[in-house]
This record gives sequence, structure tokens and C-alpha cells, in this order.
Amino acid sequence: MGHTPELRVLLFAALRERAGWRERQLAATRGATPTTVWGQLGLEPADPAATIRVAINQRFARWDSPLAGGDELAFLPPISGG
Amino acid sequence: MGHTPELRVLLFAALRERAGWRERQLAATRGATPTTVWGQLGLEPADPAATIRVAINQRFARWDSPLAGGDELAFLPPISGG
Amino acid sequence: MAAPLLTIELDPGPFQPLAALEGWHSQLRTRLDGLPAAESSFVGRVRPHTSAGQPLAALELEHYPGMTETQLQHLAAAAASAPEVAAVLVRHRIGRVLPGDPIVLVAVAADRRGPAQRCCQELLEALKHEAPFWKREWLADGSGHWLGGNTPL
Amino acid sequence: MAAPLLTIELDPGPFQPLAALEGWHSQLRTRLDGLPAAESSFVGRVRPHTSAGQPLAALELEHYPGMTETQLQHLAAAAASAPEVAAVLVRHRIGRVLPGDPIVLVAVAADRRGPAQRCCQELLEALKHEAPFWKREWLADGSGHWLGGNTPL
Repeated sequence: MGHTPELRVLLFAALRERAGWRERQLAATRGATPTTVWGQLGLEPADPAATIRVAINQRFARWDSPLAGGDELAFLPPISGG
Repeated sequence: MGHTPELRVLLFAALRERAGWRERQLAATRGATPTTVWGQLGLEPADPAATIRVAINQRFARWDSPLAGGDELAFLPPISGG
Repeated sequence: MAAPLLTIELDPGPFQPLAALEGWHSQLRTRLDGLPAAESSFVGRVRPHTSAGQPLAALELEHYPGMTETQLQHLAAAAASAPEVAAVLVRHRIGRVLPGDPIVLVAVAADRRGPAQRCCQELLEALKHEAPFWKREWLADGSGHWLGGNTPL
Repeated sequence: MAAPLLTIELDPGPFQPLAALEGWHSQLRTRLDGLPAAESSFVGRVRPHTSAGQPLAALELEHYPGMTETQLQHLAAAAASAPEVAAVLVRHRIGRVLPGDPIVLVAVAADRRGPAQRCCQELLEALKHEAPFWKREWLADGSGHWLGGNTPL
């Protein structure tokens, strides 16, 4: 069996501070989505989709988008630019 | 009988060039309005209200506003500012 | 609520929009409590061609001395009636203006972006249609013709 | 129709909006056929107080390196899709920004005022809600708190 590249998970701003970490590497399990990764990492709140957005490989994505090894997954708290 | 101050009539831009004059003094006749002055001066077009605006003492006014001696009456072709 | 600071000038010669904004900022720093959070501005420049598509030699701007200034004050005060608007700047050319040269500058400083943008936009439309200015297009052959109205929005 | 010229920069330190516009104008004079007839711009500055009304010591701006830049490009291109839009400038602070300091500048040059104003306004709204930036308000006592969203329009 070859080595499966891991998922890279990033947190930002309030989310990062609440969780206490900025970045993690994770084994990409079959059928993984942002929703499953969020649960697996024990992040709060339990139902994040109302306030948190996700980006896969630096593009906005859906909570049920399929993830593959090597992907960069980011959880983004409410944006306040400009 | 005292001296009645005259009306001062001003034309601008295309209107001035078409008429060939910039300013005229006119006796203020009883019941004078911009409409009567326009006719009295023989200005074109015969029905100006659709395109020409009037100002009395440097404020926009109506074609049937009453005029008094000493007033400054201006006929304004279509505005193109900015 | 202090009345908004209205700064209105007719320019018989060329003006630089960025220098004008810089001078206005200095004035606001002195007169207000620092620069407001939102600033919206617009600069209009003379196109290189006439409305009929010919090369333009120059644009002439006639105005009604006295009434134009008064009317700009009225229009600026009306557009700046939202309480968030702190200051308004209007610079407008008169006389002969060359292609590419600035002809109008409108700037609005406000506490929020919505009122700043709306006031700037409304004042620009108002002065295009309600301030006594008239444009004449001059061609290279020395002929000129008065415009019958304004460019569409 | 040439694609609009998009100039987008993140500024880790203070920037001067008027100097930024001057540099952009030089670029446009070289790359375009002179400056377009209409230019609409917006500057946002840091308010002196927090959203809760306390005196603000500083605003911190976090971003997502890589995605923020890409996303700003996408948003600018989308807002500039009208054929009259010739060029767009975006400058956005990151890091620690002091009260009164510029935080964002959006400028749009177009052949007509309508598209210039609409593109400027749309792009500003878009980047406020769709570009990954996060603001933290710092108080004089050293405490800070992340904002949960943006100021209303």
C-alpha cells in the first residue's frame, strides 16, 4: 500500500483561537467531507453550517463536498472585510 | 409718475447665439410673465416651455410666474453640467 | 447634529483632483474630528471625441455667474441631508477644457459607506441636470456646437 | 474589447489613498489610451471606536494568504464585467491598523459614470462579504475581540 497524502486543515480568526490551533494534518478517510472532518476534530459549534463557511484548496466549497488526500480544507468564520 | 425699474433679460449658450444678444433691458409691463416677455422679444421657438427653463432672480421659476420691475429674468437652454 | 461642511468651487483653469482631495482632507482634519470612516468620490474627465464621434479639440463650459454657485450650494445641501454625511466637496470646471482634463469632482465624507455613496451619486446627477452649465464641443476646424443635454448614465 | 486592468494589493503597512490613486493613474496613462471619462472611488477608514462604542486602540486584520488574493481577483473581475469598465484598483490593509487609517480603497475607471459607480459599489460590498478577511478590535487594556460580521450599509 502506498502512502496516502493527508488533508491539511486550517482554522482562522475566532475559530482558531477557540480551538487553540491553526493547522492540522489529518488522514483522508474514504467519504470524508468538511462535515465529517468538523465532527472528527470535535470543533464547536456542533451545527456549524449556519455561521462557518468552508474552502477547499482556497475556493469556497460546500459542507458536503468530497475531500481527497492532499486537499487543503479551511474553516472560515464570518467574514468582515473592507 | 416715478421711474419704473426695468426688467433685465439674460440669454445663455445656444439661445444667446441664436438670438444674437446676451442681455436686454425691458420695461416691466403690468402682468408680465416669462411667457409674455419671450413673445415680446420674438424669441424662437414659439413654444419654448418644452426645452427652455426660466430663472427669476437666479432661481428656477415657472413660465407663468409674475415679473416685477428690477427682476433679473434668464432663459436657460437644456443644461449639460458635470 | 452639525450641518455638513460644503466646499464648492468653480475652476476657470485646470485643477488636479488628487491635489483637490488632499486640500479638502486637510480642511476636514481641522474642522472635523479626523477623517470620517467612509469617503466616496467621482471624477469626470473630458472624452477625446465629440458626442457624434469626431475628434474633440476642446470642450467649452458656460455657466450663469451667481446662479450656478447658489444652485450648487442648494443641490449639495439637499444631497447631504442624511445625518451621516459630514462633508461634501464639489469642484467644477468652467471655460475651455481639454480632452482628458478633469471637468468635475464630487467627494463625500460620511460615517457610513451607504450615505457616502448615495450622496455622491445623487449630487452628481443633480448637478448634471439642475446646475446651470452648458457645454459646447469645439472641433479642430474651429467649428463648435452646443450640446442639447447630457450623456446617459 | 480588452479585459479590464485589475490591480490588487494587500498592504501589510499603512498606505496613502491619494498616493495609491496617483500611481494607478500613471499606470493607466501608460496602459490605456489616457484616463477614462469616469472614475469612481471609495476609501474606508478605521473608526475611532469599537462596534460597542468603546475607544478603539487598533483594528487587526487577518486574512487567508493565497485565497484572499485569488478571491479578490475573482470578485474584481466579476464586478468589472460591464464592457465600459476599463480598470479596477483595490488596496486592502492587513495586520494592525490604527484609528483613522485607511483600510480599503476601491477605484474604478470606466467610459461612463453609471458602470464606474456600480462596479465600485458592487466590488466594495463583495469584498466585505466574500473575501476572507477577519477583523479584531483591540482595546487600550489589551483585550481584543473578533467581529462577527460587517457594519451595515
